[in-house]
Amino acid sequence: MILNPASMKPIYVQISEWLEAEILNGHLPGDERVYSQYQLAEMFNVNPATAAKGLNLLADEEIVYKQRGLGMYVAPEAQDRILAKRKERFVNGLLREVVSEAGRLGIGKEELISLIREIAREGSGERTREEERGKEKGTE
Amino acid sequence: MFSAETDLWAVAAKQYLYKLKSHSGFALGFVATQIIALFSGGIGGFSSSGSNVMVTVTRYTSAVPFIYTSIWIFVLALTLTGRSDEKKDFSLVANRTSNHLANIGVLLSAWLYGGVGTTLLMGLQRWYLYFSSEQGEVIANGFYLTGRSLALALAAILLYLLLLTAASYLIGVLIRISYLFTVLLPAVLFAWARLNGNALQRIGTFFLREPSLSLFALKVLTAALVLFGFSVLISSRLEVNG
Amino acid sequence: MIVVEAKKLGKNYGRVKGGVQAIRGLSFIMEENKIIGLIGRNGAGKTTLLKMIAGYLRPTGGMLRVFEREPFNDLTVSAKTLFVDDSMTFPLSFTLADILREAARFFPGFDAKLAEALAEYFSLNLKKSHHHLSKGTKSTFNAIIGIASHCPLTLFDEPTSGMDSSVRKDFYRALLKDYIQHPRTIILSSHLLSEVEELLEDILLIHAGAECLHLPVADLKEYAIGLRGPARNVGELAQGREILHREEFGQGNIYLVVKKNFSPERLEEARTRGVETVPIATDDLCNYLTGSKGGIDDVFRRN
Amino acid sequence: MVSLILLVLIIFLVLLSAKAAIFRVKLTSWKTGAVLAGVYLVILLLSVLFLPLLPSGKLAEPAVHSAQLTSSPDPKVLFRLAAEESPGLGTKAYPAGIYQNSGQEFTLEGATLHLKIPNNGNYIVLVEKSDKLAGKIKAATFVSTYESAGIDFTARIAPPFISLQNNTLTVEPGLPQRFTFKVAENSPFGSQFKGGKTGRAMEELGYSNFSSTMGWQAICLVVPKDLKIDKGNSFVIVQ
Repeated sequence: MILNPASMKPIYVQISEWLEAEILNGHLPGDERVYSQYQLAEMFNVNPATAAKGLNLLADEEIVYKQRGLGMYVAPEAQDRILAKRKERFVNGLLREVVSEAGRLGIGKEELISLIREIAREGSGERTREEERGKEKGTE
Repeated sequence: MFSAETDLWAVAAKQYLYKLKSHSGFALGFVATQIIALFSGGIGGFSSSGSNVMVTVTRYTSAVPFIYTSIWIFVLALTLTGRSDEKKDFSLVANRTSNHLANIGVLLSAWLYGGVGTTLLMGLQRWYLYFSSEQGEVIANGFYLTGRSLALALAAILLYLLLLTAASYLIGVLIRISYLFTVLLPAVLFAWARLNGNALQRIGTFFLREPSLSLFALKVLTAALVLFGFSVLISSRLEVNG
Repeated sequence: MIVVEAKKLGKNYGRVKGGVQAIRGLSFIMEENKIIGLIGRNGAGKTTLLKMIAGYLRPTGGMLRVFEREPFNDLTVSAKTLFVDDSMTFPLSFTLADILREAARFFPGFDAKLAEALAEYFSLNLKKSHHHLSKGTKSTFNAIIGIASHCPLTLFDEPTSGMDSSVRKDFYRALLKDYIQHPRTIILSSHLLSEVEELLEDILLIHAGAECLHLPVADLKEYAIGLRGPARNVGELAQGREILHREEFGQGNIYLVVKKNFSPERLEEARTRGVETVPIATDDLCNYLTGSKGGIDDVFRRN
Repeated sequence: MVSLILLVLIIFLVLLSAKAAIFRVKLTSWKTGAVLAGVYLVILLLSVLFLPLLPSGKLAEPAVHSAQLTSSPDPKVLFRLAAEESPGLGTKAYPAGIYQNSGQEFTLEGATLHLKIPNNGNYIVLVEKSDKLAGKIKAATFVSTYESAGIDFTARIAPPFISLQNNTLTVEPGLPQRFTFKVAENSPFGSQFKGGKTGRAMEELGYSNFSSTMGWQAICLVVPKDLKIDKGNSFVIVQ
């Protein structure tokens, strides 16, 4: 597994995002054991402490839960929580950004909506879009 | 919390073996010089010429091999105390004391090997003498070795060599402390000899004129102990550089 | 458990007065079983510090404890510590196989099988003599010893110098995998953080013998932030904060790097006023922290 | 002593600068060094153990310690020996320490004997007039038995040439002689210690008191009583 070291996101955030993706695409169903910090460390070639921090991030958000002495397990409602979190982030972050940028460019509200419709119609192959956000968009 | 003391002697023993292996080349150097000493022939011991008669007696002694051996052990001492060796030693587990113990162990092994080798060379020397000489040329007296003569020679060679070994180690340690000693040591000795030659001579006499072997052994052992001990003492707080 | 502890540690070379001060007033704690990065520019005192920890050099000031002992000339510390560096040398008469055998005698945790497997992987000829190796191969071999010895405290001083980049990657990967199997304290010195960053848990950044930064590496990316925009607005936002880096560009525009402790609202508000926030790459951060304030541009401005 | 120390120091300094590569043989394997060192030691041991196998016949004959002359012998004894009918050349049955190494008889042709003997002090020349001889001269040379360095030189020393021509007796030194010997000594320190008989052959074998003349030599001439002797420059003792 390859991380993007040049990314401005800390490595542990990248790891937690990867785990989220694994949960979302069903590779890690509810109550399934998550990779240990050491497995993650080996997979991503990072310090186990960094991997642990990524796991803890998910634990804080209750996407995974700790089973004492056994490790981390995927919370049954993990998918929903991730989706909710991302939706919130999308709306509050990206969408607001789009709206304010459109305002700066003088794109009217109606025009913006029709533009979005058009783009959505263009195809369901959105995932191939070049931007990092493309992935997030696709999952929506 | 952390585990207890490391056993100094165990580490020193490991280091000793390590050094012994790493300096095994010195054994070859020894063999080479001894063979050179062997074939370099005897030293013109005595010659007398009257009006008509001239007698030359060439002496084949252990003196030349002994000088080679003492230089050999001196170089070994310098190598053992040198900076480049120090780095090799401290790459693994070591401290000053263990390093000194291992060094002295190696030196004493070399001393024993060198001393025994130098003594036994008397045998090879006689074979060489026998086959390189003409009929009637070799004086029979002293040619065949007796156990007693061998033992005495071995004792004398070993004891003198021990004295030189210990002195060499001290010189090596001093030079390790500062290169200045390469100049300083001869200068001091020279000045001393000039100003107070008698004292130096007395030191020489102290060893060279001791007729009792057991007393001589006692003197040498004490001196060696003092020299080695002093070497360890003055360098116990030295940093590892290089 | 604390493996290395330093308090106001100092080291002067040469005479006490007028000597070179290699380390001045370092205080830090290194905990057990972590991989710690010792980062600093060339001449920052990394090697001096490591040599003091290894017990080679004697501190001239302050306090240093390794395994709760004074490390200088201490056999117990030496037995648990392995210092791997560029100039690690071995006797000429030893083949690589001999050296591995010797290391196994000295270090009870030495994994001979691993060492041999690594040597084979890096295509080292074990019958060769150590001093016949090229610089890069020597570094590789020394690194193998560092990994396979499983010393409770392993110090790597710029271990990858001379290695080519694929070997470097493999070495770091090998070190990590072995560390996961045999957790121990590893101090890794480098002048380039980005190379070792992922491997580290903590980082100790030193400059001119003094400490700049000592924190978990995960916090490093969030330590500082770059602000770019109109000089007035940027200046207002950064007021009263420590400026790590300053660069002017364009007309009335400025780029500042400051410690990151802004509330998200403040940043959002600044964004509306044309101040862009830029994350700081860790290498750049190290450079800002250890560099002279003006940077290379200052030199040219003077001319 | 001081010069010896200086010499040693100079050697050491040279070594220091040269690092004495000869002693520091570089090896690719320490095992080679260990094996060779062991082999060498075994060879040395064997050389000592098998030394007695070398036949002694090749060595210089050791001296049989015969009585040594402590002072010059009584000339009378020498004359008696020289005058004897058949000189026992090389016999050791002579009085202690005396050895005759030549004996000659010359026939005289005149009444005056001219002597031509170099005065180099190497030998004493004794002349005795005897009434038992007529027209003849007996010349005998003697040496004191001489051993040194375990070698009996007595018989090895060539006698001077003595010849008679035209009633002139000429004594010429024998051909120059050169002896070379080799001696195997023991430790260079052995003599230091009490009972160190096995020490330096130098003292032990006694060749420190080698004399260049190899001891005492005498030429004895027994001449007829009525012979006139012209001594010339020669120094002779006429009895």
